[in-house]
Amino acid sequence: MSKEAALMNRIESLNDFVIRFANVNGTGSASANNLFAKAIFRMGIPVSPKNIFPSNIQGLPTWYEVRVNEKGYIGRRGGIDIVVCVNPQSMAKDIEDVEPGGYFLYDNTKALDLRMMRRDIHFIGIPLTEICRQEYTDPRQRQLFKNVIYVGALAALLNIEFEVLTNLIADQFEGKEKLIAPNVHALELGFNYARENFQCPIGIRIERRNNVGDAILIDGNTACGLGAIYGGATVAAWYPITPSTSVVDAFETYAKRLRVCPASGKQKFAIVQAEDELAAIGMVIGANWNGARSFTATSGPGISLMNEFLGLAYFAEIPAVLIDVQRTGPSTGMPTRTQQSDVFECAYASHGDTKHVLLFPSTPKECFDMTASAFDLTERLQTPIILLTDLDLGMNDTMSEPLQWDDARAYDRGKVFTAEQLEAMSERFGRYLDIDDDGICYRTYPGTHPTKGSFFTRGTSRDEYAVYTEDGAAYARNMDRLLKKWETAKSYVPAPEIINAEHGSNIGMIYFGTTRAAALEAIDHLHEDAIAIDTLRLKAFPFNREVEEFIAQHDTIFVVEQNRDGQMRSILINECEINPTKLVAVLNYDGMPITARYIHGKVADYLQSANVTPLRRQAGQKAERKS
Amino acid sequence: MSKEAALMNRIESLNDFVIRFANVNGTGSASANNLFAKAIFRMGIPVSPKNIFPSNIQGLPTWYEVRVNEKGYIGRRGGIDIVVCVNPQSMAKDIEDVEPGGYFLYDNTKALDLRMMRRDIHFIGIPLTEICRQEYTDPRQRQLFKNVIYVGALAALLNIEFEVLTNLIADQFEGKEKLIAPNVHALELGFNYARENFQCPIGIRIERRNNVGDAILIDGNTACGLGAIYGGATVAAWYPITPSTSVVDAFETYAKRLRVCPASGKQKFAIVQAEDELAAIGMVIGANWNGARSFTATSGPGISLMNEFLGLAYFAEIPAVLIDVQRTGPSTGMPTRTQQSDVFECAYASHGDTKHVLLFPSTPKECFDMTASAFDLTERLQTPIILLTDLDLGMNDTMSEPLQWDDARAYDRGKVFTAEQLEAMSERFGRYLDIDDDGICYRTYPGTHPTKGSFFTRGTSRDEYAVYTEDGAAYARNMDRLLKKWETAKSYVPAPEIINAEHGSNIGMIYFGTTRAAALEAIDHLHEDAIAIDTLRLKAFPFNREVEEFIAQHDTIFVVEQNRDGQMRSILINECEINPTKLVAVLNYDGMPITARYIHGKVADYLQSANVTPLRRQAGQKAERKS
Amino acid sequence: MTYLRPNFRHPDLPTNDLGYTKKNYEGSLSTLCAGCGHDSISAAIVQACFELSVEPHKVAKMSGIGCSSKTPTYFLGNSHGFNSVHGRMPSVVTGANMANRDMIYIGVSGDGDTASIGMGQFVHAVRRSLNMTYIVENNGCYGLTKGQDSATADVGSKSKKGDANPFEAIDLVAMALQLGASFVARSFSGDKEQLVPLLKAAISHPGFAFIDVISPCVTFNNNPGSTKSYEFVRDHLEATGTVDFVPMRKEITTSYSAGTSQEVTLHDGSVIHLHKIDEKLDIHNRRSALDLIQEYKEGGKILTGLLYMDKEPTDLHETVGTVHKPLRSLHEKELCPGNNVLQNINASFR
Amino acid sequence: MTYLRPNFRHPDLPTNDLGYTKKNYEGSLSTLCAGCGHDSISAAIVQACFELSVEPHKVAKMSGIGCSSKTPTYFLGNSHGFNSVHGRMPSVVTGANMANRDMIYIGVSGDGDTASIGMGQFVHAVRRSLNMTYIVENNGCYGLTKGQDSATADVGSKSKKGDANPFEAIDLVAMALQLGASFVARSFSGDKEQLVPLLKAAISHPGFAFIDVISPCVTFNNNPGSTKSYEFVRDHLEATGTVDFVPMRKEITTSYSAGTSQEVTLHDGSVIHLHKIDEKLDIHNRRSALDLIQEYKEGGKILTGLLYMDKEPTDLHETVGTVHKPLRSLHEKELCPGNNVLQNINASFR
Ligand SMILES: Cc1ncc(C[n+]2csc(CCOP(=O)(O)OP(=O)(O)O)c2C)c(N)n1
Ligand SMILES: Cc1ncc(C[n+]2csc(CCOP(=O)(O)OP(=O)(O)O)c2C)c(N)n1
Ligand code: SF4
Ligand code: SF4
Ligand SMILES: [Mg+2]
Ligand SMILES: [Mg+2]
Repeated sequence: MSKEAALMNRIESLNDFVIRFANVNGTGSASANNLFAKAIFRMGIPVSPKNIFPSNIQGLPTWYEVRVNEKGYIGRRGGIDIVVCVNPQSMAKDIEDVEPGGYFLYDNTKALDLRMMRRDIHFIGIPLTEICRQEYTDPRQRQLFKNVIYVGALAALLNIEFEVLTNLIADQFEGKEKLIAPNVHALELGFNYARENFQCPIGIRIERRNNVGDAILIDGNTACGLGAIYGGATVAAWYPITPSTSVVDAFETYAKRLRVCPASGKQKFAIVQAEDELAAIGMVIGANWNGARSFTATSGPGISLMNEFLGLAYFAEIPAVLIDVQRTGPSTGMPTRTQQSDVFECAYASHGDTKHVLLFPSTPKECFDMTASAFDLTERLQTPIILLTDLDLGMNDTMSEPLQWDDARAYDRGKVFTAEQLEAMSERFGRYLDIDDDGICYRTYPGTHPTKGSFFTRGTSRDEYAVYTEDGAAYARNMDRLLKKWETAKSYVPAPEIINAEHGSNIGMIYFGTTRAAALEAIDHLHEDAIAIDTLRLKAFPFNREVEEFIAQHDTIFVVEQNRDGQMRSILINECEINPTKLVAVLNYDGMPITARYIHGKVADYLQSANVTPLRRQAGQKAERKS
Repeated sequence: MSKEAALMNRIESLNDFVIRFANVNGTGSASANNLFAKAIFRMGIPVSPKNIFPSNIQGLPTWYEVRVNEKGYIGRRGGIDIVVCVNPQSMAKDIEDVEPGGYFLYDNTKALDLRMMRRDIHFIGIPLTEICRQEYTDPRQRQLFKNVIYVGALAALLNIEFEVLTNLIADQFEGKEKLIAPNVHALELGFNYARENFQCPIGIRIERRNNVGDAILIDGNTACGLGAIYGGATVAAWYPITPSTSVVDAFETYAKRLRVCPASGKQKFAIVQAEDELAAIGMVIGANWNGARSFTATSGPGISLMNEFLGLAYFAEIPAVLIDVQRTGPSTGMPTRTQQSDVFECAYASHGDTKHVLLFPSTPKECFDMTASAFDLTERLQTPIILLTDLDLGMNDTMSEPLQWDDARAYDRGKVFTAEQLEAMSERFGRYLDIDDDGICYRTYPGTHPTKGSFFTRGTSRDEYAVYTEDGAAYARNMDRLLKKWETAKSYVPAPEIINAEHGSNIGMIYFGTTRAAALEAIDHLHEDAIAIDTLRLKAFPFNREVEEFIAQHDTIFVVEQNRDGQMRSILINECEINPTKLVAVLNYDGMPITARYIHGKVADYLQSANVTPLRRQAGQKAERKS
Repeated sequence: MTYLRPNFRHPDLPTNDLGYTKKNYEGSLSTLCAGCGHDSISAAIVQACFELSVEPHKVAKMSGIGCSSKTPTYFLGNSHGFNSVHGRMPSVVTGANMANRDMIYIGVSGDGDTASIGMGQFVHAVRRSLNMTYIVENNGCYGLTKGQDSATADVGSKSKKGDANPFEAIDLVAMALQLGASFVARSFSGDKEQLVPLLKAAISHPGFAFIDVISPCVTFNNNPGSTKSYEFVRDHLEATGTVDFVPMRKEITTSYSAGTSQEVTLHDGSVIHLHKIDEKLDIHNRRSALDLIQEYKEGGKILTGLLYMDKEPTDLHETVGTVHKPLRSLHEKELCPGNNVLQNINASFR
Repeated sequence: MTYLRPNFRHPDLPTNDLGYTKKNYEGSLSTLCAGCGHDSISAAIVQACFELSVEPHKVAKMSGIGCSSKTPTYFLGNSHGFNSVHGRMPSVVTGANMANRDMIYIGVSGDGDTASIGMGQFVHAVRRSLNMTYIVENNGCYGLTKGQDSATADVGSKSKKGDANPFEAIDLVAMALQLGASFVARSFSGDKEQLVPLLKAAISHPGFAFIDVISPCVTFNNNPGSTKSYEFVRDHLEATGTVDFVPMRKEITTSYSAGTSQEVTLHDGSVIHLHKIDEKLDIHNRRSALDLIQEYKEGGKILTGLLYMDKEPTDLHETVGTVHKPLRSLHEKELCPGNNVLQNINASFR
């Protein structure tokens, strides 16, 4: 490091920093960058890598941002301490983005344009291209290993245990051993160059900890795919769309591993790549109607196209599981950026009076659990279940509790009359008779019984016996029963996660999905500012009583979400009949995952300007920590 | 009439009753029933005929309900005083439906089933079939004239001026004179039979009045079609669906009459029957993008299918006029029944953060005016305009002020740079530059200038110069500008119609569209009960300041709408940030047009149970009658 | 388990191999117009299923939206039915079929339902060679929405044949052939002798079987050249601008033998020329079938009968490679890998 | 009015009849993968428009969604462009065309955009004989979503030819021919000599002109039989489960003369056999064209060139009977009947 640099102040930190890799997409950087993140993870330090990639295949800037935080804050923090830049296109901006005192690692094979120089950050030049030119002949290998080399260099600069890296390589190339040596060699090239040319470590260091426990590092889409396997899905119909594609990819990968009949080699599942999303949801509805557990995964544009079918499924009461991995809308919007902006569209999808059950996972484990239980839920409620995740959770490796399955658990297929029950039945079968007075009626699978239990499913109005009718009273009865079913649903969906401040507070915060990590971190920071806030994380729509109580118990409630129009806030107001003045919107909608700093700032500013000083509840005044 | 009947009490009324015709569809009754309604209309008495038809083509029961009311109440009243039943299938129910003391006219060629007998209503048997059998040989004519005959009979029974009927026949068959005589003859057959066999008139009578002024009797869809002609629409793309089909039919009829170049015989319009609704809206967007005024008409299922394209038009800022003639949803629902249940779906159509401008016509005149001005509005705002009407208004002949067009009026094509302006321009053209700081930017038509003003329209994020971008800040700037445009829209859309009680009241009622007639009648009845209520009729979304003020000025506000979920109420709460407790939902959703009796009942009951006694405002306290 | 045969059976009625009477295959009363070709097709389906001795409840009746799509209510009352949304029947059947390969899927659609809004799904159902019988009740118009032209040829309207059809008509049979359907036929609603055997063959075919059935709409044959007696009424309706008069009609039936042509006069007096295919055609050769229908078309004739059949079609289940047991019947044990496996998966993410 | 020619023109660059240089027809920098066939097609479009001397701003560039649908940004920078939604380009062009019949409409789509989600709109655009040039940049996969198979034949993958293609591939050329397209051609992205003239002919054609251009996706040719040097990398990617490595490639070009066949080796070493049509084919006979492509297909060859052309197609505007002046240019006076007429209309409703 240059003397001058040594003089100026530099960021000093142990196991707590944000590093960003600036690459060109299509250059094979992803695997190298993963290597880096995983190594730190294996050193027992929480990490949260986020891919910031363009909507094209090759040649445009792509970033990989990794937050390292031994305290376990895995939301986005904001700000960048180290940039590793191997992309000339974005270099100027990448240099700007470094925090003062931060570090900028770049390929100095070509000298740096002096106009980009900053005196308040530390430049670390490594001749990556040159090294590769000397080491490799095949241009592809030159490009590919360039990435591995800078990871090696970082190992030296940040004190990453080299062995951890070599082990990772070994695991990664298991079965392709011939690839191990060259990769390790590339790591060494970088490692040694850094050792020889810089004073290592730099101000930012890694030191082994034991802070990840038995956590796993997995993306939400893979967890959803696994949830579908464990939830007993047999028919998947889909149409490719970023960022949901990897849900069905994962389902296929694991199904081929876990769902193939060893004897016949035949599949205990069927995946149909549909011609579009209308067909995909149609297939899902057809399969569920016929008694199979079936799902699809899509994103915003697909949801819009599925509107008509969703209305049919709601009205004809057909189960269906739909995973919406949200991206930045409206329209094609920013297909490779994240957002929580399909909430409204999904909650009330299709014309006429409709309401749909939504689930909001926050972690990969919840992606798994909620996907699996969505199949029970949809069959119990006989209405579509929409799982709302987003690009951030769906496509980024996220630290998560390990996945668990209770082998004692049995699928709940809901109210379905068997052949025996039909045979025993003396009265006439009525598909839409509300026998149990919970709004949920008994269905039959096609082909169950030769002469009993058959009925006609339709999107038109029908009476309790599924007979077509244009009688207004019969129509209204049916619509009212659907509302009753909606009430029943409130007790079936997962309850919210409520975390009250130590002694409780009169100020609350409501959030859901990927806002969780950043929100909890912000709450801690606010706490340091002596601002106590109770929090409620929504896990599902419709909202159950606990949500209404939480809102009733607080004077001011921040509703934090990642969309422009405060969609969840509106739904809370509508469905719980809340006075809007109580709910303060905190909105982030630039397509990047919301940061703790942003939430902290918004809340602090509001409380200051409104000079609200949060009261602590007296002890006893139900302040117990709920979860 | 039988002695016994003469003894019991019977409904006596002059120019104020409800009559219902019970027919089999496909038997040609519509024209005869129209004849009846029109005759009364021509006698200067307000009428409101409503068709209650099945979703099939032939052989099912169909009803035609006509309310005759010289006071001018043309909403549905509820209850039936006279039934004319020529449909054995529905006879039992039709008899039940007659109000005590009412009248039941039927074909007694076949004797009445005694079990259906009621002692509290008056049976009037006419051997329609028999008469036809004697008069006509062709079975088709027998069936067709049966209808004309009962109209003749009613003329005698109710004192309809026979000459009015014969004139109507003459007008109707102008150019097909040979048909006049047979029709008049059929009328006479019925007229004479009634005269000879019953004491005419019965208790219910018609007497000429002068209460319709220069009003016309026209259906809303025809008025919309005419509005499109006058509004300068040149491209119509559509897909058939009840109850919207007749909008484009009317547009075509009049366009062929008024928009054909006399010289070449060529059309100054193009109508494309699309392959589905996705294509229809796509064509409309393409045509508007290219500078033509273009529209489509559809109903619920079509709206669901248009979701994706509506999001594109919102985000890419392309004009489009869409007429949604609402029917009973969800899904296929009751395709031939009415409802106001697409409000939510239309207001927030498509994934992501979207809001759409809606117009709510209440009368045929408004269908005409709002359709015509929708083309100005959509080009000024560069966003889709959705006109929300419904089956009741769209397909039923409705009394309306005559249509007017101000020849001085000029189309407002919105902000479009001409070739000259572009030529004169020194700076770079920016399609999405908010030059006027109102959120609305300048567009150019394709092909305007060889080297200036071209831009790329897309559903993806772009900067002020329409260049593709994934920059979060640029994306957010654009989304914020769209909100600014939304604010601007509030001052462009039609203001609500506010009618305050004489001295004003602390109780208000908000309604829209076809609820108008019934609501105003209910208000009068409530007034008779000494309950004063101010009313506001919404004409558009977004809501402008007057709406917020009205809500602020009243303590309790009834929101009357024809859907299950109180969709408009929710939107009012969301958009105006209203405390929900203030807004009391009055909902009718059985597919039949809401009645004055229903509204009256709901409001009275609520006020009683909540024992709210409406305060009159002190004079001066802004109580002036707004409209 | 086995069940008692339906006990309401009349001893005197003829029964099939399963002991069912035709009644067991009937549906509820039709609400279509008297004389509608669609009703004749429903009757033929009942007849075919009865003769084939299929178990009524093992059939799933699927449709979109339209008069034609309403018909599943009017046959096979003991079968589950699904009247989905307009133009989307194929996708619903695809899902249903994937869920349970052991049932018979009869899809009923209209020319609007298939050739307009449903075109995409139709094409891809063919492409996947779904094991189903796909019937288009083709009347060349949108019946339920009151008679707009559809994208298929104006079937049975001679007067139209003269003046240039504004748009190229879509021949679904030709499309099905070209897209690789393994069973392709065309028939006429009124020709029971031809239609019933074709339906039996289609239902028995272990792949995608397509039948285009010309099925006149008695109500909306909006063509000028028309019989005297009807003119009066039409004038009347035109004048009053109402289209709510539907004269009672009889269904049109025809019967002619293979290799011969037949003129059929429709309700409005117009005539269509049907030619029943003879054994000469090699029904195992797509291209010759395509050529032949084109040839007859140019001669103003509609070729009817079985036009192409591939004896060993590949069903989508083979392509996908699913187990023989219906997927919907797989039990939890067969589907859920259990927690141990999951723990190993966890390990792979550390 | 007339305008000054763009002044940034270089005096030395060759100009066309309108005095434009090729620069005036270029677009912004492509963001597609190096060597993507689509870029070659963009270049051919630029060349064709330059040679045809079309006024750049009189062209409208329309597309759906996909790598192919992105390309309109990369050519004709002085034309308005519309990158609509996935599979719906045909409807948007239909509307645009109805609004202004005096412009040239070039629609660019992909095989996914057209043969899957867009199938219905494609079929009906053909049926309406819309006056436009419809280009499918056919790579047999979904490029932008990372290489899933599309519904068209797995273009250019020899190794695939052996093993039974799981699904009947859709041949858009055959469909266009059968549905009555008035201009149908097929070419290869790298064959400028054939593609440019075809584009010029298509753009000049006063009806629906369809060109299916085989356009290899250099990135997602997921087939095993592959060159050594690439294997190493693929293993690497498989192992790491990441697909973000795209080796730099050169565009594949070819050049061969009419009547001859040509082997073209693709990036992954696989080979396609193109046969350039010779004058023998009667390009005014649909059926012979259909037969011929089928014949070559059976011989494992892809027939390229102009396959069918109808010299006098009917444009949708003729069918609809619109005035010659573009509808969008009609003035209020020409459109609004005025209040007197309206009062007469009122009278008819009393
Ligand atoms: C999405 C949607 N669009 C339009 C309609 C209205 N609609 C009902 S049936 C029908 C056409 C029916 O034509 P076809 O399929 O030929 O059946 P047919 O009545 O002629 O037997 C239409 C357009 C609808 N139900 N749904
Ligand atoms: C409604 C909708 N569904 C899915 C997608 C995702 N998507 C974008 S491009 C594409 C396929 C592109 O394939 P193709 O048309 O062949 O173009 P290519 O990239 O191969 O050139 C898909 C499925 C989308 N944008 N919109
Ligand atoms: S309208 Fe036509 S298709 Fe529909 S039922 Fe009547 S005859 Fe049949
Ligand atoms: S992914 Fe394939 S189609 Fe897309 S740009 Fe790259 S090479 Fe071209
Ligand atoms: Mg039809
Ligand atoms: Mg492609």
